[in-house]
Amino acid sequence: MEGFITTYGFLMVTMTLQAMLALSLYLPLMAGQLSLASPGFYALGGFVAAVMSKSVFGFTNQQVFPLPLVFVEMAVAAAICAVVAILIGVPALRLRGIYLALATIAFVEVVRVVALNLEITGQAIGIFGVPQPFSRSFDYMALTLPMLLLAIFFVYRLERSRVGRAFSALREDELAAAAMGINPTRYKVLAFVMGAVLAGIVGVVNAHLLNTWNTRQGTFDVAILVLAYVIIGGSRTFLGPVAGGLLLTALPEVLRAAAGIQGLPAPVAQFLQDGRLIIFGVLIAVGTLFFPQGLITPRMFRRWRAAHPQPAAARRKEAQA
Amino acid sequence: MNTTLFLQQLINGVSLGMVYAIFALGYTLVFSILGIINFSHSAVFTLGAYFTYAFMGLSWGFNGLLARQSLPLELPFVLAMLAGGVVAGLVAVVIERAAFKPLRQRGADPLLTLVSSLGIAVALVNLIQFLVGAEAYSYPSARVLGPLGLPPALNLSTPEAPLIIPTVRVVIIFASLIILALLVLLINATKVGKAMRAVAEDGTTASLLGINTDRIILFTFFLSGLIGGVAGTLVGLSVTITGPYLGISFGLKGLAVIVLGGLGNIPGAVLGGLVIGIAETFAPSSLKDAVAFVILFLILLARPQGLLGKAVVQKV
Amino acid sequence: MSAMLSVQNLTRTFGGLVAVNDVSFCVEEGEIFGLIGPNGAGKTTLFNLVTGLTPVTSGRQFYRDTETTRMKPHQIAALGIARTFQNIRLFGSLSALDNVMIAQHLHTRAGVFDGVLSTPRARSEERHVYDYSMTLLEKVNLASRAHQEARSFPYGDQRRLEIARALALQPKLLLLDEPGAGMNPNEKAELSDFIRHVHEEFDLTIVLIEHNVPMVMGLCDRIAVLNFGVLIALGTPSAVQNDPAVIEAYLGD
Amino acid sequence: MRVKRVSALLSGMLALALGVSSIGAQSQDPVLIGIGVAQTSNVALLGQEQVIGAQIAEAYFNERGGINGRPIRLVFQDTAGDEAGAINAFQQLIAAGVVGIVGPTLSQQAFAADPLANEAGVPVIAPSNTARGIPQIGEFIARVSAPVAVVAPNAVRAALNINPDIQNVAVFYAQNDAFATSETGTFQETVRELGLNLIEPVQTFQTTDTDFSSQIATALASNPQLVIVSGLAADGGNLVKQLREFGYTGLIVGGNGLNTANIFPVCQALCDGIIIAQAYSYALDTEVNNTFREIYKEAQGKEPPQFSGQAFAAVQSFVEALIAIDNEVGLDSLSLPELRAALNAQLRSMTFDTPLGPISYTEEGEIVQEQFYVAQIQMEEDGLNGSFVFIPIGDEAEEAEPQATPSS
Amino acid sequence: MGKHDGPILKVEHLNVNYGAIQALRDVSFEVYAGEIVTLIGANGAGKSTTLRALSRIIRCKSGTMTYEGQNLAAMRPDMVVKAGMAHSPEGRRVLSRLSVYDNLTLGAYTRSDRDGIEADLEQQFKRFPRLAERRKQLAGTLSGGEQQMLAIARALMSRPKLLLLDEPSLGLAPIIVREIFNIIRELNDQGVTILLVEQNAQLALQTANRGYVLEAGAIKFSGPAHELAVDERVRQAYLG
Repeated sequence: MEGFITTYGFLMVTMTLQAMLALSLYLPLMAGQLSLASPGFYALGGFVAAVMSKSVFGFTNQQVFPLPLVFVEMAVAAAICAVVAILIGVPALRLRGIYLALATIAFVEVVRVVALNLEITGQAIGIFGVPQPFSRSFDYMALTLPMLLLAIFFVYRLERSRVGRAFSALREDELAAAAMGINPTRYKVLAFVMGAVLAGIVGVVNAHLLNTWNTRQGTFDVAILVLAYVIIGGSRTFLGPVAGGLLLTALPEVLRAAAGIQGLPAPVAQFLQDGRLIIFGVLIAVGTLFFPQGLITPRMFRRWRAAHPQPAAARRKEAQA
Repeated sequence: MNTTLFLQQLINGVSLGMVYAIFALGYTLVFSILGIINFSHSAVFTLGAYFTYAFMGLSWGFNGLLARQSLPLELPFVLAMLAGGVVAGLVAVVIERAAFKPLRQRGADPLLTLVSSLGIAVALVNLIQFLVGAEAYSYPSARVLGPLGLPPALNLSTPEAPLIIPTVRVVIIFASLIILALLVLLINATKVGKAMRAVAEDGTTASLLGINTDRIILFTFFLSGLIGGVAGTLVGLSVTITGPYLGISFGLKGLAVIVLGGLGNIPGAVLGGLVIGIAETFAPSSLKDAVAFVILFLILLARPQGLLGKAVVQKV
Repeated sequence: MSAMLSVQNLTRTFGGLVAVNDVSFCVEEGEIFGLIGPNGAGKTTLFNLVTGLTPVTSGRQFYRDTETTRMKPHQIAALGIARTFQNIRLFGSLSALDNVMIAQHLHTRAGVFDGVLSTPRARSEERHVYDYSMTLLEKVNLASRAHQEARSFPYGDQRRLEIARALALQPKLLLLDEPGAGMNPNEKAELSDFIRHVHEEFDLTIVLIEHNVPMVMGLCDRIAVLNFGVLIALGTPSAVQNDPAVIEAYLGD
Repeated sequence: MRVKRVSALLSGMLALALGVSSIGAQSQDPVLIGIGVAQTSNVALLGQEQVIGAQIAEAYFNERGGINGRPIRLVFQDTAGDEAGAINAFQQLIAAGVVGIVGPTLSQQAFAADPLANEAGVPVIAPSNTARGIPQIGEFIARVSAPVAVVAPNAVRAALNINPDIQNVAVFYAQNDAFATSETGTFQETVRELGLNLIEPVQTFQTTDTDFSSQIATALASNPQLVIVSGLAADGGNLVKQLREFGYTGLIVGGNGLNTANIFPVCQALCDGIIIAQAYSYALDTEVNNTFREIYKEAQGKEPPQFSGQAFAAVQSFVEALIAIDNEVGLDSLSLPELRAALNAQLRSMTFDTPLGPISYTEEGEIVQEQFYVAQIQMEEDGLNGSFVFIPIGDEAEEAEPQATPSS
Repeated sequence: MGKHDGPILKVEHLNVNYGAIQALRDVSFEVYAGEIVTLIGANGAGKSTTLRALSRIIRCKSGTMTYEGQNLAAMRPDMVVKAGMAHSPEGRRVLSRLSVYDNLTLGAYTRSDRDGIEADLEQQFKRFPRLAERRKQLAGTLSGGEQQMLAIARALMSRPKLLLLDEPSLGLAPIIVREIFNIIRELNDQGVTILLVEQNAQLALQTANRGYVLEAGAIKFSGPAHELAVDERVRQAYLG
């Protein structure tokens, strides 16, 4: 067990972080907006953490970085991301579909290029020697797992609240939603900002986890990968992106581990090792065929609710009280 | 900036823009018919370049499953390019049948198809590396431009104030124009081309006219793969086949190009390519990519449907 | 006595097509106002103009004393104008209950954190919204299927759900776009009763687009007839019914 | 991948597949050395060369009896091209019970993955990380790749030897590559120190770029006599090719990223004349290098590149240090953590006669390498094949070499 | 009449669902060669759905559809056209980004007799002189009436034996409507069998031989058109 945790601790923490990143893309999607800006805010958050921990707080990677300061970094990153998100979101969210996706990708590219040109972000080398609040990768779980659960709880409750309903309405039919008195711009920007803040916070943690941060972290490739998390996991419920993020992050490593299974014929082991990304790609393509609604669908929820009627009944009772 | 440099950069911008445009043509063609971004186009583009290499009878490097193998035939470059394009087109047809059609029949979200095509791109790129390694391959210049006795570059001006355009780029510009002309001719003047336009505008109506939409979609994929494969070869000729990621590096720019021009719009792809190509060329080198995307962003704010795209009127 | 809704010289063109051409009329408080005309006459476009979904090309429109000509749809909804749609625009993959709850957006205030933290305010709002939604669903006989996906409902039920959703907005002015489309005469008769009932109970002013002439004649206080975007007649049902221009335009021969 | 490897090392691979979980080392079990380099992604081009170098070392030393009769075995884990991939690969290697790790391929990956190995007490030798600050990551981190600050200036001096009239120098670098940005800093400093005129603004590109015409036109407008390119093989090669196509006839100095035969297919005949400083020369006439060169040529049909040589040297360092430990205390007497610590200490206390020439490591882990070289690419007529031809370096350069110390 | 003694088109117990909504319930009717048959009914009654089911662009849940003895349910939409049945859809659906000429030639997509197509083109231009004037214009720039003419002409280009016409009067000025209905009668005189869906019941019943009245997806009444036109129940439903 100890060996497993050491070996896969980093992977498990990364899985939780990627699941949150998937949620950050899911938030605007709740309001029907296909935004791929998450990696841009994620990059921004990472730079905030790297710069603050090294230059502002003056820690080196030889010292233990106090956890409360991580929360300070998160607050700063969240504030910056929120402001940037409003500045971009208000004009960009008039665009639809792929056009919006591309406009947000433009933001991701601009962040990347700006960071490549700035001294403070370390240009191509980035910022390394980011101090660690934990001594082992796995210990980050103490931070990231509650964060993930909190994010899940947040989105879960949000979906069932007034604001969440406004998002659903926009996603279903923007014109009808507007005719029902919902201000489309306001709620689209709100969803966009929430996604940005979450992505920024994930960036903060990831910069510490990776020891280093650079412009290769928030790119178009990441955007597409996170989109795959959401779509493969299922884009109609909050659990879809979480499942997608966890699974797709783990999959290449699972294939890597599979190559090491005892007793495999050598060519198979060799193919699993060298061709694991071929398998990864094929699984993504095949997965969409078998799960056209994503792995987790609202129907599964309904079925689950039908099998466990208590919560719904309790809710009704509560509502009628 | 003096006039010579300005003209030189303009030529550079146009030639870069044409490269973007031929990459984007196949991309936008599929979008026009299905309304889907086909990420596997990048991989088909790359495959085209590798197929051409194979058809020229050249042997693979020392890495990969096919190390030191070669095909027992030695086609001249132009024939190899066409053969490579045809095979790339067939790959696109297989992709449509295996990944796109089943999803279409299930009425899947277009985003799902996008992700599926992404999975195929990842698989193909890694398959290339698995088979022939990550190294660069090039078409020996002696067998390409050599037979024509062309110099590596043309000077359009005087030796004192040179205006230079590398011959390969002239070839690409002309080849792109030929491809574009053939494509426009095909689409506007042939029966199948008209059927493609009908399916692109309204698949249901097209089928009411007796058009087998399924077959037209298949043909469009073939055409997209063919153009993509030939484009990959041309780019491979210009900058060598730099590895399995050759096309992937065009993926993002290509997407920007077709969105800028208006999704599914063929002249739009060319215009978008030129706008981005020229903008990049005149931008400071350290901000090139950012400038291209800032322009994209601003143009989209002014024209949310792209430069030549048709505004979608929402029916209430 | 000011008019509830007044449109003045309202015009909307799409490209070369004049969909609504210099139309002026007033809807008085408390009346049921019919809007009829052949397909393509511009009735739905007129609704879209009034609710702000389509920008006005020229002319002005007022709700009571407020000019709404340049207002956004959600601002107009906030004034108390609700509508249904000709081709039913329910939030299809949401439950019937959610559809109705969403429409009470303007009458609730809970923000993101209220909702996530389930503050007392959010809870009490949710209770009220839930109760009121169920009441409305009961009125349209859909309460027993409140948790089903809206798109799974039969056509007629979808129409009624859309009306319930519009009522949830607690509007003063309700615009119904062909609420009886696709219903059989019995259902239509029921619908007429229902509209009359709603009109009374919620103290509403109603503007109704309907093809079904008997239904319109029986229900409306006044009727406006549009043909090719032009208002060709306005008056009581019997006056309109006998107007030769109307017979020519509407009955087609 | 790599059928050649499968066939040549089939038995080894089979053992690898069977042996991953058998960590507790028996005396005749092979000693495991981890190789964590990029076997996939767009960095795989470099990783491929490293894999080959390491494999040759494995075969070479096992042939010679391994570690006093006990064989070594390489454990490969693909780091791919990103930071998370490097960390995952390193974790796997550490868990597999390797005594030390050779890797990762990119400096950026090293900043992410090396701290883990350091924390776990596993010695790392970086085969190709040349950015500043790598050995300083921790006490267990060393590198066999000389930092750019030491190598790069030699090439500029060599260019001046060839053409003393150089005045204007245009510098190009891959802005998104850590190695290239480090290197260009050194190049630019060298240009200024030598009193040459550095053309501003310095032109940048991305490693994924294929078109450099805009940068070239801007730079050529200032009439350079020397162009210095820091990038990787594909982009660097294309830049050189396009420079020539646009009529540039002066000297070109390439950075370490261009130091591979992989640029030959890219710029073909136009590669001719590129001057590249070398940390490795296949022409070095020592027993170990001659053997290495022979095996490499046998398998690959071309001269070994620096990346392969460095990977070989890294494996060799581990092996010889292990032999020294075995001679002193016996490998079996040490637990795995003790062995790793001992290995790390041993690495820093001896000299290795590698294909790179005699090398040693400072206490910090920086390489001390005695010989550097400058080569000029010479292409054959057909543009298909070429070679690195070594040329003499100026006198000042020779003086500078022995003080090859860390730059920060 | 046709080569079959029975009806050219026979529909039995047709059921169609849109998602969970049943759009057609047990619809049965038949059309004999040479007839004009009309389906009338309110918006959403299932008239267009019936035509769409016939031309195979929507799926049927159950029932049989036979055209000249061939099972329509086994055909793709393009095969239906080839078999001789053309459909001029609701809302005209001209291909607005193509020229009038291209729209018409696409109507003959299933044919390869070049001369025949040429001749038919000329015939359409003669029948609809306004289209001839605008043959190079994009179809999207035509007026509503011209688009309707184009839609009919396009359907005729496949030389159908049976023409399905969906709401040809939709949104058109009365004078144009009259013109179009004259053409419909003319076509019928020339031997084209017509299945007409129309909301303007009066007009449809004046033109047709027989009619079926659809209500909420089911057929309520049927009979000779002149009888339906004076049927009190139909009058009540439509005219009040």
